[in-house]
Amino acid sequence: MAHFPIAGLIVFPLLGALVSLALSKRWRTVMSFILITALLLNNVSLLFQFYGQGTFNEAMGNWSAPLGIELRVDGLALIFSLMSALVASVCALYACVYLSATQLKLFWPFFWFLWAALNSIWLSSDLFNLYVGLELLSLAAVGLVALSRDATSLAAALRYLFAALLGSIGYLLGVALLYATYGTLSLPELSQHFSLTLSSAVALGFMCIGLLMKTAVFPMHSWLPPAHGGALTPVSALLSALVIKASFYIVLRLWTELSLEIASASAGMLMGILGSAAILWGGWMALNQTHLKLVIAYSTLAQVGYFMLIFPLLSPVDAHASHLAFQGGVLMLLAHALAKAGMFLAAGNLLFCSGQKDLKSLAGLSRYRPLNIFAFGLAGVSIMGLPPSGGFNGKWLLIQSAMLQSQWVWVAVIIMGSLLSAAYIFRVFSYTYREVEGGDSFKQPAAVLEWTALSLSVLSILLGLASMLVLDLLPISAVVAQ
Amino acid sequence: MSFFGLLPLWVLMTSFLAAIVIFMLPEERHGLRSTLNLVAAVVKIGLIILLIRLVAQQETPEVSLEILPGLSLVLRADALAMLFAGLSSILWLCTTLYAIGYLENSPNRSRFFGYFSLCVASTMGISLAGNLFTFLIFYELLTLSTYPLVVHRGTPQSLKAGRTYLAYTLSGGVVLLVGVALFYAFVGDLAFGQTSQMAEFTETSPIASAIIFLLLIGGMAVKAALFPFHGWLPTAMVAPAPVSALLHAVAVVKAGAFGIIRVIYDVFGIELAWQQGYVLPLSLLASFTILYGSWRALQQTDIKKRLAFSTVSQVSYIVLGVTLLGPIGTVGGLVHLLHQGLMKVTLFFCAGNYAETLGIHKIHELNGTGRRMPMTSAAFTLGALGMIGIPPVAGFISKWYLGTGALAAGMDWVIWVLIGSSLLNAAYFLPVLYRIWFLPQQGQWPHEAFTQWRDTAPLLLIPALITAALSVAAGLFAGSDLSPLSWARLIVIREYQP
Amino acid sequence: MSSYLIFAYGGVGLCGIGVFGFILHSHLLRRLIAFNLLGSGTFLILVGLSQSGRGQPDYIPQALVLTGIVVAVAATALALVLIRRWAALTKHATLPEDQGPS
Amino acid sequence: MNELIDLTLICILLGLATLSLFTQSLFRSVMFFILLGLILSLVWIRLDAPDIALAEAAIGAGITGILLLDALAHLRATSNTPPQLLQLKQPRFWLALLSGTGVILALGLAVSEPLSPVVALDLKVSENLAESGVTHPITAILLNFRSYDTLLEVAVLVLAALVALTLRQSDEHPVANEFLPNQLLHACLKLFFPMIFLVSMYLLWAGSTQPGGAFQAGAVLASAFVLFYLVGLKTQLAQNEHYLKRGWIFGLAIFVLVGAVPLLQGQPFLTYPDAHAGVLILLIELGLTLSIGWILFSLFLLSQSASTFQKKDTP
Amino acid sequence: MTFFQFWLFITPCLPLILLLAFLHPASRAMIPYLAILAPLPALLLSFMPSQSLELPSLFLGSLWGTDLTHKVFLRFTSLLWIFSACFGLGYLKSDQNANRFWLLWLMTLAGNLGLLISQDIISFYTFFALMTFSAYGLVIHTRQDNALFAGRIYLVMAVLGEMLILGGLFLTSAASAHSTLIFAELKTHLPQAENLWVPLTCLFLGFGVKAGLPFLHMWLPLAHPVAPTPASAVLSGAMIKAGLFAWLSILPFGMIALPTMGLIMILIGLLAAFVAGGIGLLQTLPKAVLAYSSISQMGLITCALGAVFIAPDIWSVLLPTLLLFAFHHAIAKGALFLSVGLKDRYQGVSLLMIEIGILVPALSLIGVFNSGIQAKLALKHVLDQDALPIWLLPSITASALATTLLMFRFLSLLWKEKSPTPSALPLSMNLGWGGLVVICGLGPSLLIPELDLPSVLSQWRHYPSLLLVPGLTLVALYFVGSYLRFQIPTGDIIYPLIKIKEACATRIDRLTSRNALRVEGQETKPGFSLPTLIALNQAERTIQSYLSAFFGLLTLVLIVSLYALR
Repeated sequence: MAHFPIAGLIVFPLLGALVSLALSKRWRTVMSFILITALLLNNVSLLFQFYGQGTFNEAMGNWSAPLGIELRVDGLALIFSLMSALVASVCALYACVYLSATQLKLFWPFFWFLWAALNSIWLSSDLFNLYVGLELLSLAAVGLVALSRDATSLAAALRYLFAALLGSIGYLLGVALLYATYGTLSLPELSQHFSLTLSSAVALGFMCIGLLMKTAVFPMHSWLPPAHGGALTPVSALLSALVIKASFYIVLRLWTELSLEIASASAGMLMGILGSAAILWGGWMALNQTHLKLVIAYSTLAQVGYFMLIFPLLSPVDAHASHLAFQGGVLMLLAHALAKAGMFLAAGNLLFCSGQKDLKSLAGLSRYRPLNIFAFGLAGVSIMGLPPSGGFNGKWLLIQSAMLQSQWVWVAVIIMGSLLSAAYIFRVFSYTYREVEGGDSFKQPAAVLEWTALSLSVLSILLGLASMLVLDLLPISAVVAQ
Repeated sequence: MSFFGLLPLWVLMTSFLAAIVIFMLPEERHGLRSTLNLVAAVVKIGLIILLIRLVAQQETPEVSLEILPGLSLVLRADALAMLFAGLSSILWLCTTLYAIGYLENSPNRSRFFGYFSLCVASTMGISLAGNLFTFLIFYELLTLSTYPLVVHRGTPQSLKAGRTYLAYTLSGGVVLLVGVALFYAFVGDLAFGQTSQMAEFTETSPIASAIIFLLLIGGMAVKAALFPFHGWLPTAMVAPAPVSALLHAVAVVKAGAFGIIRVIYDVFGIELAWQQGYVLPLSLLASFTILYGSWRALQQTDIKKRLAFSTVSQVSYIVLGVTLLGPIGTVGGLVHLLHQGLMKVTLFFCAGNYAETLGIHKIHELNGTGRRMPMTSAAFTLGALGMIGIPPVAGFISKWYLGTGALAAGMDWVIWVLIGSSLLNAAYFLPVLYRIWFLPQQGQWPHEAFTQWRDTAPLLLIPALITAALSVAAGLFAGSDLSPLSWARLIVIREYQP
Repeated sequence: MSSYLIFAYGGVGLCGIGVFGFILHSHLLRRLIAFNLLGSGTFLILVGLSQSGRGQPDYIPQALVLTGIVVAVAATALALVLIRRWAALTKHATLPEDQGPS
Repeated sequence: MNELIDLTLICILLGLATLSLFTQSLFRSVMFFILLGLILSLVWIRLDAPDIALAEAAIGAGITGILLLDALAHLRATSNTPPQLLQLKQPRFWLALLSGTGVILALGLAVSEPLSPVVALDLKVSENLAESGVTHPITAILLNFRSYDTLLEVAVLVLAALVALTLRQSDEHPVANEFLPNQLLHACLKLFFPMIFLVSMYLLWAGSTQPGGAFQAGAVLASAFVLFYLVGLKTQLAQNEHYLKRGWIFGLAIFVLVGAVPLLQGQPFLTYPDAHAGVLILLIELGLTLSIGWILFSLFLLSQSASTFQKKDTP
Repeated sequence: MTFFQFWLFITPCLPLILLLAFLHPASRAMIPYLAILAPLPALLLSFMPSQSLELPSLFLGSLWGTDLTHKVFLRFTSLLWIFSACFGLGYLKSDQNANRFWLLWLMTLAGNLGLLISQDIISFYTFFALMTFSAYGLVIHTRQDNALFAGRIYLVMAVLGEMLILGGLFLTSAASAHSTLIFAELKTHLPQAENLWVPLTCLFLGFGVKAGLPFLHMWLPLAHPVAPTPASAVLSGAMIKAGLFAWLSILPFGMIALPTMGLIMILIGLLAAFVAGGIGLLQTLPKAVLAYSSISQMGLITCALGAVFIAPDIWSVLLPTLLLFAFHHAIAKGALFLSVGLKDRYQGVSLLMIEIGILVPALSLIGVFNSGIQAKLALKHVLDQDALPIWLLPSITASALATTLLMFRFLSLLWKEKSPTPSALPLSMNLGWGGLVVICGLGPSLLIPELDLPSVLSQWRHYPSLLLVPGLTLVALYFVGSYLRFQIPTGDIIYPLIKIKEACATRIDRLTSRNALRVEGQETKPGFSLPTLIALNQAERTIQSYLSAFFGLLTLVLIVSLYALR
């Protein structure tokens, strides 16, 4: 059954989608949770398989690359797969309680398709397959955004859809050029023959622009806050935590596989500048929002900026520092996924309590829902990058890497970003601590909602203590070109 | 690992687990929560005693966990750690008792006690931290866990105070972070006490070393409320009395001071720091803060504000002590860490008692309280006398060591600072005592409560008496083997004779 | 110049026009058309360019384009549904930020 | 000569593209777009890609056209200011111009670079064609070599339909069936439908050896469904959500099941047993055809219901 | 621990233990009686052999013990406390706040006794502080304005003194390289200190506050009169001697010659002896007169100590003389103070008896009776050295002038102010006062046999010379006495000092505020007016912001420079 775990990552979500479309309400839920459990187990067994045999490839349909499509299981893919499994299952549990029956009916298939798309992206090592995966992901995400069916979310969905489509087309253009130049779609094979000619540079440029647009990197970010801020809570969590990571993951994959850090230092610098701008702009905007979920959405924007700082820090000169940066970036991604999901869920609960979106309506909630505020706070700790948390560890590694390479600008940016994030998170906090007259008329969310939010937040903190478990999966050779 | 080997972890966990459980408890379970809190505090003291005995036998139990490549979370119980941990554990018990009494019938107790325990857990972490990184982690955690306590009341002032507090401490934290990161990037993952590599590094790149020192100390100085960074402390006074007590006596300012001790002694080494000329500016700054804080305290009309500025001044004693080259000054600084904690906590308890029992917040309202609340006033008097440095209260012992230490280090000017500050201390504390004891009551108390008690509610009174008694005992029996002073000597002996 | 390459250049032109239109227009339907043009241009480049490199039909890109067309039509249909729903709700065929000050 | 035809085609293509984007009337621009789709299928033929040509005609021009026109009818009520081409004072215009020319320049440069692909993937296709179970290379690629792509692509289609279902007004208001009141058309379509169905099946069958296949067949089938709907026959089938959904997932389910069975035998996902490859591919294609037809039709159907709200509200 | 050591231990602790009696209302009534008993162990201790007790746990390791000096001091101190307490028993019978008084009394007593048995600086300092601060409560016992004022001055001076002492102790300890805290050992190390004059001056002035050195004496004439009479007695008799005791304990007398220092001390002493006499003469309160007399007498002692620094070898002879002098002055001054309490309460006792009784200490103080003769003669004898300035001896002789005038003034005031409607003199007061008078009348060789004093009778030949100055003075007084009309307020130089302070404060206020706004109801007025405070706050904030900006910039510059330097 050696082929099972890896295929399971694709088959189970698709089965889930089928089941949720075909079955009646009760069986839909039951089967969904059975499949979620199966997927979690599947991930674990894949992890053990990875421990056993290291990085391995799986040819779909027994057609090996470049003719067929190969899936690849390496540390990075595994980390992301585990991450999505964790976040998605918790979000599913949350959604199951949070959403109304009609919404839930539609949520399940979207959710499963989303998961399938994510897994296919994590595992794929084929450029075109990545494109299809991206499309699947985008459409599922758009569907989820539109799930609340009001005008705002429709506008958000449309914006998102167009951005995503444009991004996909950019990516596809790049794939077209690369295929024409090298005659292959398989990423490992491509990396063997790759050289930075004009056409491949243009191709990579298009791909990167497209993917960064989907990731909502600074100047191309305007679709993100309304989409993430306006969606239903579990959806926001999924989108912010997982969906934007997918396109970024591809950029990261391309960058490291094709060893772009050797090819062009200025590109890395450009990425870094975009990232810095995102950090500062996102932080600043988050500080000035009046709606809770928009604060969190803008915070995602800023966090994406941190991920971008990996690129200038990957250098061919200093292997150790590059490795640190890569590890740091991955840790940041992971921590952000957990923390942001936790934060969105907690925020959703808060908004549920007060029934309004305004920050002002949070007054008195920290008395009413201390556990929930605690969950929000823990997630905030990771987002701010305060120790002990995954976010801190990631930031630490990035700073270390920047220091070792004497790239002080990034250190300054990271620090300013942390201060900004602290400012906006604590701003939210101070609203919850406000005591007002009549601040007792709150709805009470179900216990599951609070516990799910808390569990993710706690995980993001625990990640700070167990980072080595994650980082051990990333051997130094995976990053640095020999 | 054996039970004893894991002791540092258990010490940390007692309050951490307590915090977790308290967060889980529903708001109404007051009895259970209080019991839990107290049991945890007592257990912690027990564990600390075990640990102290181990440490006294030249053992250093250590727990470490690698959380990033080349970066470990280390909890290590060395002698210095136990000084601070001991203080925190004792004061945790007292403050918990006090807080239970203080917050009776007030809302949000679950939240309060949860963060309270968390705060203590972080303090424990700070004290047991075995390297700079671990220290940093708990240092930041402390900031986080104290913020909810500062803004606990939720009034606009407290929110504003919380903002100020955060602005200061987070900026300080960031400076510290950069310092620590630089340290790890260029010097390496070193446990506290491994100063030889730092010396080598300083030889090769003195500028970088100076920058690291500056950043580390700068980061700590914010929490230690050294002069230009002291602004948060008086503003944070809006917090409830137990919080103020905790902030001032145990948690925050002490964490900063403790950090400075660690940096000077266990990261750089005092000899190196002196050779490089890092320390003298610091002691000048500390001296200035001492005088400045006292001077400002003199002008306050609010009891807690006066106490706050007094803290600004007193914590710098610690810094001043550890910057003195030579064992005696170090003993003074270290022991003042503990003594100041005991005395300041007493003062804050009493201030809280006045506020709770009689509604007194301003100094001029204190007239005649000695008659109404003799026990509280007695405790307050002891604390204040200790602050001035009048024997036999503990403050004198530390002042004595500081003065002689300064002379031993050849820094004669320090004793004039000490004397000047003592004069100022007397100038701002003695009038208060005078009002308490010797002036008749003026009209009605602003807001009288607890009329069924002669003094005030026992839960409020007893902790204040305990800490007052402890601070007298620490001074009176300073020569005994169990005193803080002996422990500080032990630390210094180990520090200077590795 | 082989005819494959000519069509690749044609694809380049379509892409340029598509991008221009996509950014310029605020009407959602026109944007959608622009997107479709962009897609068609991309497909032309994909097939034309890779075939011009080999000088003979290459089935791989053709298969890819088939997949791409289906994906594009799915996306188009989805976008249309969204646009129609949006129009039904707001009486606008443009996004709020493009509706001008009125 | 051939080049001349090609250049002409390109010119027409670009002209139509420009027109479809920049004509004042929205209706015209949609018409131009459909026209462009037809020209494009000619271009595909010139590019030796009859499969794509078929697909482009059926899907790109056909289905997309129908959807666009249908949408257009409903968008009439919206405020529709004709676009101004030269908005010289708008930064947006300059951004668009800059991006457009930038894209053309960059792509043009990239395309003009001489190519020498190192990997001869096309040779591998022909080498392995015999083992694929079909003789038409494109079908082999789509349903065997890169069947994983296709699987996900079908999922994309299902998703699109699902979004449409999400945005349907609500479950309580079924779609109003506004068929054309033309008895003659009605009768004709009754005749036409089996024929169209037959064409579709033919395309499917032919797919294994020559141009054609599930997508094209599905598109044709969808057009049959649309016509069917327009005359108001059996549309209550489409009203039932269960039928709708089960129809969509039919193909995907077959695909997944067929793909997953080898897993139990210790083979990778989507491996076909050598002996039965052809049959299995046909089976999958059949499922896909039906589903794709049904999905495309549902998209048409549901996108109508997405704007019913407006009709009821407008006086 | 031997019995004697235990006794030593119990001596200072007993008063503190007796404080427990306050816990219960029943035992509270017993307090005054207990207060009489409290110094008894000390009295007994003073007759026990010298001994020492090490208490390593206490403070920084304490050493308590007694030697000759300690025993003499203990003896007269305990006697004074016993009889004063006895006097107080009656004096405070009708006082509402008697409990408070006795509480502080016991604490002060503990401090006083404790410091007398301390052999190390820390416990000495502790007890010294205990005494000083508890005595504050005694001073302001009546809570009247003058008492509060006196209390404030007392406290300020005491704190100032404490700080000087602390500084001196630091330096002393430094001189011994921090190896010891024991007085005896410190003394031997002290001469090696660099800048010896700094610790010496600190200690001299610091303890001088208690001993009433000129310019540090202001509290003394203010505090002594306002305190309840028994408290005045112990303040002036016993506590003032604590300063002397401290000098004797820590200053390296007889070990080192410091002529300049010695000369200065002599001059200061003489200044005190004469000027205090002059000022005291112009007082209107009997107790104030006595207080100035104390200053004057302490001046003599200072003078003698200064002489030791000039001629160190006289120390061994001077010490017993000084002890005698202290003993004599304490008892006499105590008796005189208590007699002030009698001026309202002589009903039922023969006024004559009282007058005779009062004359005993008064004459003794002038140096024409009993112990006074011995003290004076011994002092003069010892100071009759070639090494000393020749004007020293005549000056000391002439100082009797001041004392005589003061005593005369005192007696006349007492006579003038005696209450026309006296109340009954309770037995206890009678006993207390009488006890002291009797002790005063007894020869010191009886009470302090250890000192090996020469018999009084052998000194008769000096008597005329002793009488000379007082006699002349009385004659002069008879002629010019009626011209003394103007007064100097008690506390003399404190008033100009307060003026100066106020002037400074207003000056600074004026500097900072253009239009002085006054805030009503701000009861605790800090040292400065509100506008000053506001200005200060603003200045602080400005400085703070500039500093943070500076540090921020610095950090940035650092980062940038690191970047550039790489």
